[in-house]
Amino acid sequence: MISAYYFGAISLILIGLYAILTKRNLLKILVGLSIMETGVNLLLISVGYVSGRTAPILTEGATPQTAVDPIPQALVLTAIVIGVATTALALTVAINLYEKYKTLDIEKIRGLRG
Amino acid sequence: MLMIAVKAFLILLYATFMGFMFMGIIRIVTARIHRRVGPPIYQPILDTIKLLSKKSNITHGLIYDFGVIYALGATILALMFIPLGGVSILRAYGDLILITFLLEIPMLGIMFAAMSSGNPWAGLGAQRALLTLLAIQVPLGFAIVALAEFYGTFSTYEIVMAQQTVGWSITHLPLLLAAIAYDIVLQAMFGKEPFDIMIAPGEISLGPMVEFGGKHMGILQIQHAIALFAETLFFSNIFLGGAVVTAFASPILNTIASLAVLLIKQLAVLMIAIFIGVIFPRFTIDQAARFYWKWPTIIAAAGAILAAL
Amino acid sequence: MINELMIIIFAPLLAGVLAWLLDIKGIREAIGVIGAAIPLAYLIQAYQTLSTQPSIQYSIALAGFKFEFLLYQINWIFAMIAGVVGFAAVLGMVSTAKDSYEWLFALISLTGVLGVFLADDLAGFFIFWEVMTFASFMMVLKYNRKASLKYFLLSVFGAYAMLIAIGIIYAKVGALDFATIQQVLYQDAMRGAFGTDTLFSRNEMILVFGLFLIAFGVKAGMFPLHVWAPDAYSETNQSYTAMFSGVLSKAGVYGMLVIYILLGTRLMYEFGKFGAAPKFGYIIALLGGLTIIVGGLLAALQEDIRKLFAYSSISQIGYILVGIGVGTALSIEAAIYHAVSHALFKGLFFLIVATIIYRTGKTEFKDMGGLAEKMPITFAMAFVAILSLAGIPPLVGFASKWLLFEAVIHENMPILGGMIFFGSAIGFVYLIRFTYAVWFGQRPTDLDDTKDAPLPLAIAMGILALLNVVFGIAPGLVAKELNKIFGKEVIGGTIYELNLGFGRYNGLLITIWLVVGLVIAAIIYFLGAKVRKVPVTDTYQAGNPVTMEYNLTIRRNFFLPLKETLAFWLRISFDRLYQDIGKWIEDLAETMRHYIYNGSVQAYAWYLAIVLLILALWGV
Amino acid sequence: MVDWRLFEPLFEFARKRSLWIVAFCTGCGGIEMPPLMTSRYDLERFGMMPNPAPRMADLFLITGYVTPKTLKRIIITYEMQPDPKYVLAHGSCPLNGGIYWDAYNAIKHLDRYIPVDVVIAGCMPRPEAVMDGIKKLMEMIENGTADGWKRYRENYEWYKKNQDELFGEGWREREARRWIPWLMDKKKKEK
Amino acid sequence: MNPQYASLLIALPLFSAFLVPLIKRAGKKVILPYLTLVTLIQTGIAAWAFKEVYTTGKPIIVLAGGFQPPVGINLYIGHFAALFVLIIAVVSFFMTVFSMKAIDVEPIDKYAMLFLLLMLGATGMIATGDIFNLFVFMEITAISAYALTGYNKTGEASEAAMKYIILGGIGSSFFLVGVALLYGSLGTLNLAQIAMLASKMNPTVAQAALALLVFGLAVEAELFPLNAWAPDAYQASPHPVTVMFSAFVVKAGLYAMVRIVYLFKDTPAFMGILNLILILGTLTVVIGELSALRQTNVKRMLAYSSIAQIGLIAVGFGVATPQAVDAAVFHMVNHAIVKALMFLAVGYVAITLGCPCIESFKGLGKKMPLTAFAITVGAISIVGIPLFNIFWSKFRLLLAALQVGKTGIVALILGASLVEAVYYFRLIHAMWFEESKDEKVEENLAFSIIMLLLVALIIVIGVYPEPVWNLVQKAATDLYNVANYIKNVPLLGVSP
Repeated sequence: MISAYYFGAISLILIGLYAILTKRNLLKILVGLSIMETGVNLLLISVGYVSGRTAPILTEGATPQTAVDPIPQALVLTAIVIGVATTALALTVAINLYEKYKTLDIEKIRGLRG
Repeated sequence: MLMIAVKAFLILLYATFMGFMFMGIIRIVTARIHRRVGPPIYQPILDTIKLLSKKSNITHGLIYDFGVIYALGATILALMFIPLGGVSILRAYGDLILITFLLEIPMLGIMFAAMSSGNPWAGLGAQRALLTLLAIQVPLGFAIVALAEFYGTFSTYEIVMAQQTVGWSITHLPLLLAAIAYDIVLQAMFGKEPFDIMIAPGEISLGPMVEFGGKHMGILQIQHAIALFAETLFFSNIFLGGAVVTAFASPILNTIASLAVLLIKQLAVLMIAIFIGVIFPRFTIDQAARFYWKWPTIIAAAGAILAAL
Repeated sequence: MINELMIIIFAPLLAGVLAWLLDIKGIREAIGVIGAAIPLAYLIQAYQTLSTQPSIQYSIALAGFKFEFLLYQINWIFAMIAGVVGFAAVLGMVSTAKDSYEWLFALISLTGVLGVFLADDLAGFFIFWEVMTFASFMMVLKYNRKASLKYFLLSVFGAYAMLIAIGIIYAKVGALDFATIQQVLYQDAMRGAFGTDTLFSRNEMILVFGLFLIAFGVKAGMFPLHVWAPDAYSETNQSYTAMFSGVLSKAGVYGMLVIYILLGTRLMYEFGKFGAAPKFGYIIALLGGLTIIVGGLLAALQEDIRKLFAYSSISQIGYILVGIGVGTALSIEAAIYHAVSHALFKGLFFLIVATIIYRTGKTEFKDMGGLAEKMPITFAMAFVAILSLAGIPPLVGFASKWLLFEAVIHENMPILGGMIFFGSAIGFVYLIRFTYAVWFGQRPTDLDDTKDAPLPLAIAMGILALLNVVFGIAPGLVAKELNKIFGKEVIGGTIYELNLGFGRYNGLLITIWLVVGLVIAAIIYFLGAKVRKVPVTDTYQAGNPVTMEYNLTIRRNFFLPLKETLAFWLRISFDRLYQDIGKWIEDLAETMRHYIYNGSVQAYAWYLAIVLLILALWGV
Repeated sequence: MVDWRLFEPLFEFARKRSLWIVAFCTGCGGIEMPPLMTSRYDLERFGMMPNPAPRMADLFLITGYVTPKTLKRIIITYEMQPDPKYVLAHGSCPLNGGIYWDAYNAIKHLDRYIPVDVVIAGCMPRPEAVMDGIKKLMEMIENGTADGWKRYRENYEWYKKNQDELFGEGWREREARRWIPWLMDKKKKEK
Repeated sequence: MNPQYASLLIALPLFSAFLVPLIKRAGKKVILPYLTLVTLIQTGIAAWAFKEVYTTGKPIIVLAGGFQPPVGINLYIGHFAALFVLIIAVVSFFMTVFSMKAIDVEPIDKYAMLFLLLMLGATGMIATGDIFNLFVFMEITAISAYALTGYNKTGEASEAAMKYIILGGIGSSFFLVGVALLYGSLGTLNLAQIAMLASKMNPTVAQAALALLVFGLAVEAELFPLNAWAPDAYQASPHPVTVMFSAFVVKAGLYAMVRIVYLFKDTPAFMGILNLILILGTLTVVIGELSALRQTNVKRMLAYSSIAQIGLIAVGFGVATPQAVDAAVFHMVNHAIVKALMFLAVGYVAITLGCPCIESFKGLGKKMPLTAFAITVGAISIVGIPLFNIFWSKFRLLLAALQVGKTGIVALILGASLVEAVYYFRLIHAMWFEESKDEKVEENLAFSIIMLLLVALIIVIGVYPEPVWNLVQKAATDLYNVANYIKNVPLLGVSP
């Protein structure tokens, strides 16, 4: 069962990577990046997941024995925040780029080279 | 001290006289080959006296005078180091390399004098003379190397003494090769055809000599005479066994005999040079260089390598 | 902490920095001269010390290294060369140096070369080597970018080769000081001789030797690594070139000796002997012989006075390499003797060139001529230098060359013998070219008011010329010091005489008889009628009247026939080869850069993906 | 000092027996030189030797007609020879113009411009005649009457006047400069 | 003072960064002086920590919230971190001074914030003792770096920033995967504990994790071919930021990489990873130097040169003998000094004369003698001339590499150094010996002082490297001696 999560996570990472490597549109690349991050986050979560347990929130009846490992979840929260920040920044830059180059085709944004 | 001075003076006198005779012989033999009568044998002496007695001389500056004097002085110096039968003064220091150098440096004096005149022919002649020197140096060097390696010593006198026991140098194959190469070199050292492009008279008006006249030329005649004597003497000593005569009881007789023996050998060397010189036309300078860097070099190098083995 | 060796090494550096910082005309010259004089004074003083004790030692710990300095007989001689010629060159610079920049780097390079000579461990050796290279490079950079870069690249190439060799030795031996390395390698050779496994394999030995050969060969200007020398020697302050060529190139020669000292036994064991010479030495000697020929021939074909002497330097260094390569005690002594005499006469030559350029502002032969009348003192110096270089007895050039000839030929080395004979003739050839074009013949009218050498240059030239004559007449003075290296009488004889057993040379005797000959000739000369001085226009031009507007001197292509004879060989140029390689690398770099950093972020992402892929494959 | 007069006869003998020739070989006279020097007549018997450079030559051989252009060269070359020097004019042309007696551009009297010691008449003089002239010159040298070089020195003013009359003042300088524009032009073309 | 105050190193820039909007109300002119003040205080704290560490000889362990690791996150300010935090602070301080002249694009308050965050991130990366915390600091550094790269808002700047974002994003993602793998198999995130448990880990997983971590950090540390963003970012970012990139941001990444790799010293994966680093490092040196060869933009040239030098440091760490690590750390310090000087001077020239292209540098010796002198000293130093600081580290590094028989690699590196010499000396020649018509420019006093200070440092270290060498040795031991590291961190449940 757990391998399904891993499989899913790795698929997401690869899909993201695929998007980055093949799509020429900048926005699509950024989407790919986001997908990849999601995949990584999923992987991280899966690492701490124990089959059949609940979320590690201190509620009625929840003991450390019934909860999954809380640390990955904390980590993922941070990672998500970071991912959002990155994406936001990237989109800002993308807007800027579009203003300057009038295109989002990554093959045409090649002012700096050599 | 006085003895040495007298001895040196006598050697000098003998060498000069014989040198003039050699020059005369060259002219006579050349004339005979041309089927001419030719001048008397003392003609070079007359020429020299005439040149020295000129009543007006010109100079182009201090170096012009000094170069000429230096040439003669250096030739005399070289002469003193070459064993002359039993009478040479400095033969103990008669090092092969030293003599080879000393025989070349008079030319430096002449070049200095010639070039300081500022005549373009002289410059051209100097250039040709130097390139000839460069060309002959390779076979010459190998020949000397062969000698030194064969005998294991650099002392000319010891080489002469060694030849008294092992026979003349030219009877040994390596040294025979060296001698052949050296003889070809000698042709250029004498300034005879086919290697006399440096003083080509018709083309560059005697090259380095063009500006010399009067007493400068006279001194150079003396220098030429002594050099001719010294060069043939050197060759006779190192390749033809020199002359160590001990047959007579009196040292004076021995000396005279050895001088006579040497004279015969020197004349033989000279004759070869004359014959070659008379029957060959001139090489241009690059032809001469190519020639020297080909056959004589190969011969001499073969000799040197054989001697080294 | 303060030790005379330290003062010897660092006095020039300190003086250079001071002169540079103060930068007041007059004072900086004084500081510079003092800075060069101090090492000389201490070295002379060290002579006294060395006669009572074998060596003077000094060590300093820095950055985890312990730098050892040791002054003993061999490097005392080399350091004296540096001291004397360096001092003369610095004196010359008083006249010719234009700004404090030159003082700084000239003196730093003096420090560098002294450090190289005195260092007793490889780290110090390397560091001072770099200092020397760098400082001399900066001297050239000021004058010519291309020449300096060529010099620097080849030098640093050599230095890096040395660094790798040092590293290999360090890895195996674990120490950098000469004594330990020498000992370990000696033991290694012994071990090999007894059939046990050696520390260094054969290939490693070849590698180390090859790397050292490249390193020192570059500095010495050994064929085919000489290509920097003509440009670098000519494109800098010519007074400095006296030191550059006279002293700095000796660092390469000294390096070759260091090969002998450190690796000699081991290499000899590994490769055996060729005749009397060790095989590895024979390689050095053969390359040295080629250097003589190539340098000499190219010197004869130069049109620029500075280049001529640059090539001449290369050629002369060839002799030294031949001597070192043959590797007998005698030949090494001869080589060091020639190093001394080369430093003396080539230093003198470059000072003369500096004077000429300083006074006339011309460097090419075509613009010069007839200066002998206008610069008699300089010409007198040049005369001494010419005779010395051409190997005319009784000057020092002949004494050393003679020793070298005897040493090489006595060991039955016919090929090398032929090479050095050729070299001495080619020496004549290019010197006459220089003499003819600069001193004699017609003087261009714009040089009519040329003055003679300025005082500092004249003094500097005087010192060197005097030494040329003294060491020539009394060659035993040098031979005595050389004998101390081996601790036995390799070169016999007295102060005036060199006696090898199979050859003798007496400087004094030759001088006396030369004087006798000159007197006889002079008597004949003075008995003749008086002479009248005529101008250069009154020469025989087939009867044509000429004026000074006519060109009466062969100004260009003096040795044209030689050029034609050598046309085939002259087409081969290592300089061009290296330049092509350099250009090729640059083009490659350019292409590669445009392909790799092509600006597309997607391509960059691909790089990442490929690395990931490789990592994945490599992990499995 | 040594009294050199004592050796004067020896010197005279040497001068007589060692005449080195610098030859001015224009005109038909030049063709007479080869037989003179080669095996048929062999002048070297007398120690004579052709010589391309005037500095070491004694005898100046003028072997044909002289024009103003060549005369300039002759004068310059003559002045280059060291004393004592002798001039042997060869054939009628230098003597009196010969067949060019009325030519507008030939020198009729060479001895107006340089001193001539011996003149051999004839058009052309045969080698025997030339040898005779040389013999004559030798005799003159021995008895001291071949004193052209002294005359030239003593009467330089007169010779100079004649030369200047013919060529104009400062002719050497002018003659030298004449070629400079041409040379410069050539230099430019080479560049 | 209580060593726990060292947490101020992190806290101060963080809070000051969030104070910037408040300060902005007092007027825009106050912001940069405020920045200077903060960095000055930071320098003071760093100096204090430095003194503390080097006098006591013991690292400062800061426990966040008083929890003992591995439960709590700890900061580990050992010898290396103390040294580097000081360098970061000092360079940042210099750069704030520089920013006053160099930054004229709005919004200046954002610049100040990002600046502080960049400093914070780098400090954190070096000081932290927790791998996820490391990730967070790395992301802080990265995001502020992205933003600062694009700060000029020109097309080029945005492009460079975008490249940086995409590549950095991929890198950090995989880093996180690596962290996940580590955590999955070891159950801890504390570096010391990871080191302790490393040898018990499944080798394959360890190798995979390590490879991914190295991959992620190599993007930050500019190892070829993961460094494609670097030249663009260096070229396009504001000049002070370039200095910071070169002087410490990259080095922080490298440090993190090496720290993590060395934790796995006892695992079978270690040698493989070292080889990887060696290969990447060598490639970086060679390609970096070759790429710099024909650059006409001096800043870009320096960027490539900087990349190459980082490669050299990586080679040093890859050799991983104590001598090599000593040398590599020494090189890090030297390179930080020299590149700070170079980028500062070049940036100054670019500001004054309009562009960092080679034309501006022609005749610079006449126009701006002091700046030209500073660049010259820097260039000479980088090329590796004795009597200048980099010589010692380079020399040591190569000797160390040769000592373990990496002759081929050394030969390649030396070949690349030759190339380096070429372009630097072309620059020097252009500055001093080529003519230009422009007139002399008055040089700013503050910059002159900074440049002279750095020049003096270069020469002093070059002539007498002893003190710095001793510091560096301690720092390197801190990095290399993992056992000591484990011992120093008071792990819960592990008796010391």
